Amino acid sequence: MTGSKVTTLTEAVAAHVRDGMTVALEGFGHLIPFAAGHEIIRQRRRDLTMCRMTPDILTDQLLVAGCVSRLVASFFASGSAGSLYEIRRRVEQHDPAPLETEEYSHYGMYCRYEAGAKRLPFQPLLSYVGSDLPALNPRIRSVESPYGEGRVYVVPPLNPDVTIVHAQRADASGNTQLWGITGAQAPAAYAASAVIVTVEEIVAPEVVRADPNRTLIPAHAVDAVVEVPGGAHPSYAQGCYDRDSAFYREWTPISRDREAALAWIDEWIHGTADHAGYLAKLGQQRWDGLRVAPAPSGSVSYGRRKE
Amino acid sequence: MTGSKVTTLTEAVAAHVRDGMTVALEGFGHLIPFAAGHEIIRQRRRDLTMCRMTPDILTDQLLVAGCVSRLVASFFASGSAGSLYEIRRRVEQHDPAPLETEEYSHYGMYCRYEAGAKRLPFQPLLSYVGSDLPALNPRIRSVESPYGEGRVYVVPPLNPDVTIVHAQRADASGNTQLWGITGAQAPAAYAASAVIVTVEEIVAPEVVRADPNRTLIPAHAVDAVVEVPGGAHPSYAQGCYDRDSAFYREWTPISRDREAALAWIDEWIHGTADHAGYLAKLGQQRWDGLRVAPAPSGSVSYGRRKE
Amino acid sequence: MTADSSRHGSGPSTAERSSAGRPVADVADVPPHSAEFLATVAARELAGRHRVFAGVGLPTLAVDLAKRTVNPGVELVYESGVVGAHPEAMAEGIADSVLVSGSEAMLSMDALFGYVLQGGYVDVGFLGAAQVDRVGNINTSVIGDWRRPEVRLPGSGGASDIMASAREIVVVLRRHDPHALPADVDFCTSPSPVRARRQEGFHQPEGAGVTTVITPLGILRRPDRYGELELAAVHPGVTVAEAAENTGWDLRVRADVAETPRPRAEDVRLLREEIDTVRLYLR
Amino acid sequence: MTADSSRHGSGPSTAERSSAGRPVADVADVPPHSAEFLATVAARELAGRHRVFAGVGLPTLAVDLAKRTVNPGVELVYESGVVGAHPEAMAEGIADSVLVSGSEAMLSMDALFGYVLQGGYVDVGFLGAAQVDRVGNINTSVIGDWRRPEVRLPGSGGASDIMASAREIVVVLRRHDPHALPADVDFCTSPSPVRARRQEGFHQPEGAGVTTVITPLGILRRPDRYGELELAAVHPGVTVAEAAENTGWDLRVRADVAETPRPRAEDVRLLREEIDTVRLYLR
Repeated sequence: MTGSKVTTLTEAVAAHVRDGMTVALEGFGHLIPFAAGHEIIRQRRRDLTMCRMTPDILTDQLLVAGCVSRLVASFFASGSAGSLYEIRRRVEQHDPAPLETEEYSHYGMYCRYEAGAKRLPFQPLLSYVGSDLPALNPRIRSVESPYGEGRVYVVPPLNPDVTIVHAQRADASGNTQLWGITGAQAPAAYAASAVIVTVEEIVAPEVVRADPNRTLIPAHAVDAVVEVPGGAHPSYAQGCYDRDSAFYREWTPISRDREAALAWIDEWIHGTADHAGYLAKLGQQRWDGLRVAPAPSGSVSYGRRKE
Repeated sequence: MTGSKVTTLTEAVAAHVRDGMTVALEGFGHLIPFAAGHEIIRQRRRDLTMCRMTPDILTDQLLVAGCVSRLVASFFASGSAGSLYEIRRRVEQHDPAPLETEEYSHYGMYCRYEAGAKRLPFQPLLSYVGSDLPALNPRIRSVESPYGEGRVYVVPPLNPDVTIVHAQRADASGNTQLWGITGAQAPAAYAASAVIVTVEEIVAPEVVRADPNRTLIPAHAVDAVVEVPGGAHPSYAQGCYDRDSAFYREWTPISRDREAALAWIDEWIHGTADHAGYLAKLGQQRWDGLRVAPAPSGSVSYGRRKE
Repeated sequence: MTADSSRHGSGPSTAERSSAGRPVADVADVPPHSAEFLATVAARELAGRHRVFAGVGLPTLAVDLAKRTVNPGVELVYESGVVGAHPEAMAEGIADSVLVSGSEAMLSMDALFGYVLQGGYVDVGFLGAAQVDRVGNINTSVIGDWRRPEVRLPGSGGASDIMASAREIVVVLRRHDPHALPADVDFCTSPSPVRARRQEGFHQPEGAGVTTVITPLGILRRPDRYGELELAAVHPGVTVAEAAENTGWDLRVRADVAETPRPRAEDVRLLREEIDTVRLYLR
Repeated sequence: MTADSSRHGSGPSTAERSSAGRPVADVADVPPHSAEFLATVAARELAGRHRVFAGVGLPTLAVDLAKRTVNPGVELVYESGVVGAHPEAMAEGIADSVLVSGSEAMLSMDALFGYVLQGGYVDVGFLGAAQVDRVGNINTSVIGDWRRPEVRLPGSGGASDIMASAREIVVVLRRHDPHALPADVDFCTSPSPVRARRQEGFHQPEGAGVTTVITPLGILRRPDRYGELELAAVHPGVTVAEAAENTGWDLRVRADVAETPRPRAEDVRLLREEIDTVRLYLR
């Protein structure tokens, strides 16, 4: 157990995210670290290499805001809600500038984080045989199996300068617990030089230690812990609040019109001091509509040795 | 969800474990499937290749009983309690017969299960550079990294014919939940052609589905589910009962004397009809001494969408 | 995500102007290009299958309908890690919280892609596509040149992983024309075993590739692992000639080519009144 | 398991006939070969270290003592997956339930060996050994020929994984003689960087290897990654000559060779009255 790493999002981003860095913001449809991404926009970081399996609206927004020059990803749309038009404009029309992209399948991208976390020179997977993907991504290579089953594709480690994730809870030293869809958060955190964790709630160490199997990112891998309730909006936090599907639908026409997207960034990000300000602007009524009813996991026992 | 796979241990072992098979019985110090191993002894299986990271007393017993001709493992002693003398006699004196062994480090063995579960031709790891282990185990090979960092050792997949694990609970279709030390159970199960799960308790599907993140082995990977309370004795089940450390100490002198060990097998395994009989013979008083006090994990919420 | 990425143009295609909202008095008013029709046809493909890896869009409707009709025991697996989903409401995406709550297992992505998918546990992978070609190669990446494409599609997501390891792949297309069904894809995101085999010396994936393509005109099937897609059925009101003309290669027609049975009124009712009550996919 | 595998003979060694059970009136009655003495010396090595990977036996005593004395913040990591253990009782092995209950994280073995260990998070790996040689190679596999060994030792367990990736390794030996400290090990289970370097063309492990060996006679240290073990300290009552004579190579003696400070009465009291109250390791 180490000392408290609790700080503000302003300070955490200022301390750990610098221009030109490779930054992973992970969360697979769930627990997407929107509040942290918005703070990167507020602090006007530039020339970032953004790593996200599913770029989602968050990446579209960071692109509109001019923070990102390079994208490492495995999906270039927004789940059920369709295109991310800023990404499409950058790629299809080089408007306002081309976007360098590095593309994988989901498992390829996941394996890059795994290799990064485990300091392996490469990780094999069964995908890509016959695909055009390796031809356009020279980082996807192949290795001959020394057991005689032929060649297999491999991906190299991905080691971000900083990884940012959002979770349901952590203690002050950074022991981080998440449930529901756990995505690439743990390997992306272990692969990085610095890790910022934003959480719905900072809890007492006793809460974490009552259920150690839920800790997916231990304190030793975490540099900053920030309590940011609602920090995944418009994505969701299992058990806390639901996805704001209306927001996802609303983003499509905004994203389609670059001026509208810039205006949105100005109004909602630069126009608010922090995530609390963003949520206040969103309004209590909208937030109430995202609340979920409780569905308890139930408790198991870990046992204590009797004296 | 599939139908019920609930059966008896007698039937499960009869149906899935046959002479000459490669059998993994996993559980890293915790949840060691002793009851299932004892049933293999009762059914007098022969010529098994036994896979266990830490052979433990269970393997010593299976060897004494004449079930095992080959051992794939990464540790050849019994944790804190010292030597496993049947293994030592077989290896050092070929008494009563030599024992073929295939040896890895813990992570090498774990990576074999991982490659087996993922149908990868090999899995790289950072161990073994400079070690004598690869020289005596031709299955440990090396691969040149296509990214220029030199060669790295790899291990091949391990795909048991049957994997047997013990867990705290499962539902009747085989969704298996375990907590505490989770060992190699999940990859060993996925790597196998057939899987037997013994559990402290078969619970309603609703119990499992209230906390899906605790399911480490889903029903689709499981062929037989058997309720065997106390099935890990003399190892332990976190939250249910503690390790019988006295038994571990008692095994050392038994194991040191082959006749005593044979007598123990006759009395405790062939002399009991099943695990319930074994536990009855052990006695309530001894069992009471292994009980642990409750230490609740606490409950989290998964949330339900409101209508 | 294995999204239904078939709509690469802007604006709704004809397929999207469906019959949703009308009463289910007469199933003859459910046209073959409608989501109701396609989802019903797709659902029937799941009869007898154990485990389905479902993407977003029509696959969501189809697996839900299959579970309520032809295959109550089908196990739904999602690339987000959900195994054995029992959603209380229709999922809006493969990472929807309703898929997680009450599911049988919530696995790590490593376990999902590594153990479940590569391990060979998925019987049917349900994918969308912008293009499927003659031998079942799938393009979900780009229309035109990759460096500066006409249309930047969603990319692989899990599709190329699923193609390699699911026992078979069913594709639902929202259009049937030579652009969506060309002789050769513009870009091969997820390769057929036919194409994989050409990469000599490589460990060949286990999956059989695309076995079935459901379109607004009919059903195409590949007879074996290395075969080409053939016309197996045409939807009511569609002629064999019409299907052939709208395909980008010289489409082989099976001798036993059939007419696709219409959805039952109950299928349409379930889709409209119980599954997609918010009209997310039924438009 | 990274067990304390130093006892490969049968019957207790002299080191095992320790002073346990007596009152802690005078720490001078705690001989250098006793578990109390060795554990105290080992505990001091952990001052200022963040994260320790602890094996069974003396390492268990040493990390517990260090946490209560020189390094209350030290994080205890076990190969069973436990991270940040806060045991309420002394652990009898690295998979003891008391290490799990109340720990900060219970990781999968893949995360523990892959992320934590290979990822470079372990500062000190605490290992036992049957033999440690001149450059810090460790043997925990066999004495004699591997095919039919004189003594079959426990094998690697996690040791060779830990050696490759922990920043440094501290070994505690229960005997100091030319068998335990030979010029070259009979079998190299866990290689020193000196030996790893000889395997040309291989990606070299990050770990510095064995930096410190604590024995019943003194403390040996390696000055750098590719150096050899030198005598850095002798225990009270032990001469430099005695240590050198009992070592299997021509032991270099540091110019600043010191006498090991004795355990404090409080160290011994903690070990006897609070840590190993059941006398599992203190015999």
